[in-house]
Amino acid sequence: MNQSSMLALSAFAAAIGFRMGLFNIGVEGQYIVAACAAGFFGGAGLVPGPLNILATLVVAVVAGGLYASIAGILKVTRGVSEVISAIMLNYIALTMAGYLVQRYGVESGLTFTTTPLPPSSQPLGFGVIAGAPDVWALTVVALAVGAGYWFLLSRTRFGFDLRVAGESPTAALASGVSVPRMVLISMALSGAIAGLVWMPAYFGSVQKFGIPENFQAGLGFTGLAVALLGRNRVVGIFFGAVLFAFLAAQSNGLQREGIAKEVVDITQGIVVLAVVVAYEVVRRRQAKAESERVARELATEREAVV
Amino acid sequence: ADDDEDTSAAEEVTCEPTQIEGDPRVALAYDVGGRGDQSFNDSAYAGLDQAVQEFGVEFAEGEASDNEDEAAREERLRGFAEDGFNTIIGVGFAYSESVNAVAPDYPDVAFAIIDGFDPDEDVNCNVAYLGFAENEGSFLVGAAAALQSETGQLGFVGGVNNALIQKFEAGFVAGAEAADPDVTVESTYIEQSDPKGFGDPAGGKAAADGLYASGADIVFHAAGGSGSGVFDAAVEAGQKAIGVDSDQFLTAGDAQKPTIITSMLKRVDTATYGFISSVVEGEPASSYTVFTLADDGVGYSTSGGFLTPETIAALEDYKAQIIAGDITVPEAP
Amino acid sequence: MTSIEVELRGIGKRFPGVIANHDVDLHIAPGSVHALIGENGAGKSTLMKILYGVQSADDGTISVDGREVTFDSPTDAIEAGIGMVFQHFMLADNLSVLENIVLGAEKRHGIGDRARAEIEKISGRFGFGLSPDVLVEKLGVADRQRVEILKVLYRGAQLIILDEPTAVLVPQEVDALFANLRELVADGCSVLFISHKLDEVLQIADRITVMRRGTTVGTADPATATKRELAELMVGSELPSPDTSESTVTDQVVLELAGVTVRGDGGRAVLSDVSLAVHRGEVVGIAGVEGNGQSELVEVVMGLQRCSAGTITLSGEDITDLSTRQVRDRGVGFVPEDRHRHGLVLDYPLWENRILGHQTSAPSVRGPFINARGARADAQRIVEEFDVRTPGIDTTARALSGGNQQKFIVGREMSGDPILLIASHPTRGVDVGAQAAIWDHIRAARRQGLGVLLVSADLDELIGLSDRLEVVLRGRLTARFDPGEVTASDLGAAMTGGADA
Amino acid sequence: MATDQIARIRTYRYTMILMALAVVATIAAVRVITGADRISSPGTLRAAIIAACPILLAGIGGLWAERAGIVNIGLEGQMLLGTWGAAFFAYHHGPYVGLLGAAGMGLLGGLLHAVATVSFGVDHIISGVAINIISLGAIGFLAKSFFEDLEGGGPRNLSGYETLPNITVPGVSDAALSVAERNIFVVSDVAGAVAALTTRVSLLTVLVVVLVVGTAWLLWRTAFGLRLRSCGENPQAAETLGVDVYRYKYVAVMVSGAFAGLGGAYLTMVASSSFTVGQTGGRGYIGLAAMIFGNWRPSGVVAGSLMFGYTDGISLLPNNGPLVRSLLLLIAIFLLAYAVVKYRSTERVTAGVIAAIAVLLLVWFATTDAVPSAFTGMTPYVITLFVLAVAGARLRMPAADGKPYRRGGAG
Ligand SMILES: Nc1ncnc2c1ncn2[C@@H]1O[C@H](COP(=O)(O)OP(=O)(O)OP(=O)(O)O)[C@@H](O)[C@H]1O
Ligand SMILES: Nc1ncnc2c1ncn2[C@@H]1O[C@H](COP(=O)(O)OP(=O)(O)OP(=O)(O)O)[C@@H](O)[C@H]1O
Ligand SMILES: [Mg+2]
Ligand SMILES: [Mg+2]
Repeated sequence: MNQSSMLALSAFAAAIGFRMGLFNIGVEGQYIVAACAAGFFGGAGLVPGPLNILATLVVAVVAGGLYASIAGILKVTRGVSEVISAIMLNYIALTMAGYLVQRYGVESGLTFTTTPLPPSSQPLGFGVIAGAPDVWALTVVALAVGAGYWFLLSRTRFGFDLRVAGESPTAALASGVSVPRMVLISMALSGAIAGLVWMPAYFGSVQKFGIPENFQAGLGFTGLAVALLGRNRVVGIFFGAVLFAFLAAQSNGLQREGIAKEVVDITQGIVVLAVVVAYEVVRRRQAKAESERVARELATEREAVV
Repeated sequence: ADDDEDTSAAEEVTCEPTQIEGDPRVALAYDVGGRGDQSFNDSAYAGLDQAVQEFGVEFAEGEASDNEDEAAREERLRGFAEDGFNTIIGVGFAYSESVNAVAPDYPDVAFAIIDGFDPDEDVNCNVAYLGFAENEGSFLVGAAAALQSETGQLGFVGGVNNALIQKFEAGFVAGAEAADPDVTVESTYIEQSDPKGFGDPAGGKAAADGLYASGADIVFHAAGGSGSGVFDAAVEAGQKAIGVDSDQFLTAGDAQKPTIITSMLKRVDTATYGFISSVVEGEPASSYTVFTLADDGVGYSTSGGFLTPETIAALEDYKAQIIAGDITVPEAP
Repeated sequence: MTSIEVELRGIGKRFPGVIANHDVDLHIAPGSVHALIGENGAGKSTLMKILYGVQSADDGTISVDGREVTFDSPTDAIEAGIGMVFQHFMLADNLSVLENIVLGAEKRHGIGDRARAEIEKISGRFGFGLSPDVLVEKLGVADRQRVEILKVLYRGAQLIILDEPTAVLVPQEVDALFANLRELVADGCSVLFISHKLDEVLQIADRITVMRRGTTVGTADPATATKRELAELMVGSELPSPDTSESTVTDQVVLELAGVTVRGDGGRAVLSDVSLAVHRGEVVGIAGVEGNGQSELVEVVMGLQRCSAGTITLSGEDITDLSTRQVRDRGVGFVPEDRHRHGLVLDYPLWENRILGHQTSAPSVRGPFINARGARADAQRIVEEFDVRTPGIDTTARALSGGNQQKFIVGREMSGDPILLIASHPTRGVDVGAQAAIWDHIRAARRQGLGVLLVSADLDELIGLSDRLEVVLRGRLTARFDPGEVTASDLGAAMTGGADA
Repeated sequence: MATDQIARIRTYRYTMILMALAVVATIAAVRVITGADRISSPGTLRAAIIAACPILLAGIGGLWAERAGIVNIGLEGQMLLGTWGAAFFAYHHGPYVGLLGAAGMGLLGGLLHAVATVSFGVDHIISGVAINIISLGAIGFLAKSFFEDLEGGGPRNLSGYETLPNITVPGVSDAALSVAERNIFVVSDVAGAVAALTTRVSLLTVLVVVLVVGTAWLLWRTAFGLRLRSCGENPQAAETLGVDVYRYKYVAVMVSGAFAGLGGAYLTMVASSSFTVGQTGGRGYIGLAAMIFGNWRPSGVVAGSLMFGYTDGISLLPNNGPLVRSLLLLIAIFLLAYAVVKYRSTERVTAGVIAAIAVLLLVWFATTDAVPSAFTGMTPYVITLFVLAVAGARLRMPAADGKPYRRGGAG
């Protein structure tokens, strides 16, 4: 559940990019940067109490958005493929975050982390099922982002512009959408959502940021797969996130059954591939059926005319 | 330095020994890599194996995945506890938080964490934190390197540039300088913060290549799985290297064996075995234990016979001085 | 070169739900130009693809020189001496002329100097003037077409199929093409030629076959047939003509360009010092050979390009530096030249395509939100008013035929009472029925006071629809004509710089 | 026209040679000014070559696929498969079979990608991402299944297999080495490069050169290559000319996978002599980046890989702070030169921005003695980003790259 929320957030971040025709492989780096910024800010406790949570979320969103904007700006002004710039930025993010934490963080056992959150701003969680670990309070952020994502894309003008720009940049241009601006905005938006990815865990249990122990890397890449699996649709993404989280959670159980945990990875990959292949086959069928229908209806129409 | 403060804080609370029910049933939760990593995890297994041979305890194992989250680790520990394992050992620092979260729920299970620490103020009476004085062991191999170096230049390759690995570096440099003030030590790290620095033999080789090229003739690595690349570089350069954690002379390939003059031993096996036997004896260890030269928790290996008798004598001398407190080995460079 | 005789008998081809061809009989005599005509969707291209082995027929036989053959792939057809130039060019822009030509036929002369020599030889013989090492992207349409023909000749084809080769050419280029074709025939080739343009067909063909609704409905002899007869065979009714009845021009200026200059990549002026005015109720036609600046003219008005000098005003307001959206907001409709790339999002349903380009205006949006109900209702209105043949507004644009797509676009761009319509080739590739419908709509709107800037390669359309004609040549407006007096050939001469005007 | 063309090509060649000379001279000058001798020492360059080769192999693999119109982001996964294949086959059957095994495993990965993208029309990126996930799981599983009980093996690693021999060109190597050590302006820098190329060069490195040259020749000088490239530019056109597009795409993607697999072999057999699960560490992605950086051309991919390998090599050198500092000077000089070029071609603003960055770098150069280690670790990534930002706008990918293609859609 908790994992699902983070995966879903990461997937929404990636999906915004996909819908715009951008391949934001940089979600990984963006949420590292955001987590680092949030860790420092939240730990410092500049804002009192629960307000600190809100302020920290804002910091994470802004940090992720700004970091993603680097790739956006490079693409728009210099024509640099967002794929490579994001790959580079991922490495840079990891190194930078590690450096910052070591330089300015506090020692914690054998590693350095950011200062832990003050107790006043720890929204722990709520027990849903007795006995199971608490659900982190901020998993609701994923739901909110999911709702926002759906509303933005299917109900707003801006969302329409974004989708059109992704589907057909040429048509978007002719219809008055400024594609470069759209690239910038959607990249920043994607990064902003990416910024939230680790926040449920941060406020839910970890409460400090440090690489690698007090952090969970790799969510960005998995989120990408989840977005693809979910066909960038809200329901699909939630479903994919739950599925992936479930598979990952089986790792311990499988080991006890004597099954290698690598099987989980393989399964995840194969599920993605199988689902998209199936989807593609269905899509082709439908397209064929549709043009068939069009042709048939027109034929009868014509007959009626003649 | 923090460790000590935590230790003193922990000592203020007096803990009753954990009372486990029935025979010890041991579970080992490995860090990423699991059994067979020819290093840390394997060493823990060796300790377990010894205990199994001696006490015939029942055991289970579980292993971490890349990029897994805190919950997965906790789930692993809980799973063992629920399955009736009453002696649970987390191999690696990464288990600190999860044991801290799980241990209070299972007061009659004895926990231990290799390299672990208690991240909060609440003392966990049923947890043993097994740490090592890596700097002391590194000091000795540093001295050995300085004594046997022909060029007067040594090298250090770290996997990731973090506090733990810097502890190795600090000890190594201090030892080298103690043995020969004119020696120079150059250090390099494969990654600044990306944990993949411990699993990148190519990076290890490139880093060591650079050290050998600049004149070093003995290179010490604290780079986990990347270390094999360091030995490769030694083979190619026709120079020597020093292994880490376990006696790597014993596990290395035939080509690499002649290059490994010694290894800095971090006796995870001793710690593991010791903890299990304390459980068997009915007095499970708890709180902080730092394994030092004094209790052979760290040390150096002599397999292959590369260390000259004079070197060994000198090392034993240093060892005595360190144990006696005459030499204090720094923890950070 | 000896020519081949090709005979198609009883060809049938069904696509799911459509019978594209049935009972098609076609006989191509050696050494002749055979024309195939028919309205959009009559099945011409399908038949040609069958003949060229791209698709396989469900029924019927093909025989070459009396021997029955089956073509499983273009390779078989090529071997039998058949070559095809497709309706949409099949060229790789980023490859050189030579590479495009030798591709797939590397065995003939390799891909090196021998091939180059051979290409130069053929190119020289037919006066193509192509140099083998130029990248295809640098070529204009006419040259590209020559590359396509060269491709076919290089393979030693004796029957050359040309699918609508003249759609994108100006009269002078058409003449040049026809001259090339005649030489080919003189050389012993046969040509199978598809067109919608009846006068061209009459001019070049030795024999004409007409297709309607998937089958051949008759043949005609160009020496005796008239346009009217052919048209009736094709559609079963008379050809519409684009004649404009009475002038509705007013003296209110809608659009004014003053000294507009646009520089392309590398600073070359692609449009220099263009001044132009469009009035309410006026259709201003822009005639020009493709690539002379008409695309840039449209783009600069629409805010898709920036001008380096000059001003553009719309109803008195300076719009020189406005964005495309701002220009559209001020009441400018835009029918782009490439409907697939610029006019539609092919995978969206019609109602979502209704919103495209009108993301800021009712009824498709309400404030910052999409008004799905409004968009659907209005899409339905367009479908009805503009006779868009579709099962419904939830059908994706891709499923519609080109003509119906175009009608939808025109309908969309004329909705919301624009004051100016920028129309680029509004009826290109559209069948005669749809064409007439689109013309009627433009005319009707013009009566209501719409100003239209019309760019077209179809000279009949330009002459018939415009109130005034401007000729653009090398980025300058070089001539102005009254469409009531000008002939197509005068216009053609002006477009190619062949006349002083 | 043709002679015109040839003349232009010739001037282009001369310009390139002159530029190359200028670059070498600048490097030499920076070396002398900053005293950072290691900037062009044989050791550094050798490290650069070794770091570059796996990336180059992946990049060339990417080139094969993308030239045929298939985006292969699964390179990372295919490379991973290659690491396992190399280890497994080298262990049991010797290094040469190991190479084949690596290529074969990569090829299998490529085949999977081809089936998904070509036959099923799945989005190339999705398929690639899925392949990366599957591959990582698969080699973890395979390693656990096959290596655990081997001597020198474990569930996640293997060593103790025979690797490929090194070649040293006698005479040349020694001569170049000794010249390189003398620190003569320009001469020593060139000698450094020669020494790096003639001393203890792995057979696989030689093979890489052969493969790269072979790829360039095959793709641009043969009918096969023309057909393959046509599938990436306009598959419909190729189809109408009798090219079996599916077949070429399949071949291209499989070769692509095989190259990536060899890249994996390079990691397990040359850059080190052991296998570890996940040891590619993202080099497949970097290879993809090098290919885009190289504008989908072999020479460009080589340049991109070398640049990456060089900076990566430097970031691993001990005490590299001063070295990276001298790179600042080097980059600043190149930037200034580029700014002048831009200024001449009337792009004043761009020129200004570039010049400003150059000045900033110069200031940084002047005010420090050494760049801190956190930053030296980022050098490869920062520099790649930088170079792309400055010069990356002129890239052109194959026209139909990444687009779905269906047979019979021509016309
Ligand atoms: N691949 C296909 N799948 C399904 N239906 C098709 C396909 N190709 C063509 N058709 C159908 O066959 C009919 C004939 O199409 P074709 O392209 O041959 O017409 P055409 O005479 O060339 O028209 P135009 O003048 O517009 O080029 C079309 O109406 C279309 O419905
Ligand atoms: N590959 C295809 N698959 C399915 N249907 C097709 C295909 N190609 C064409 N069609 C059908 O053929 C019909 C006509 O398409 P076509 O592109 O020939 O129209 P057109 O009027 O010739 O337009 P254009 O002038 O743009 O070519 C459409 O209804 C479309 O559904
Ligand atoms: Mg058509
Ligand atoms: Mg057609």
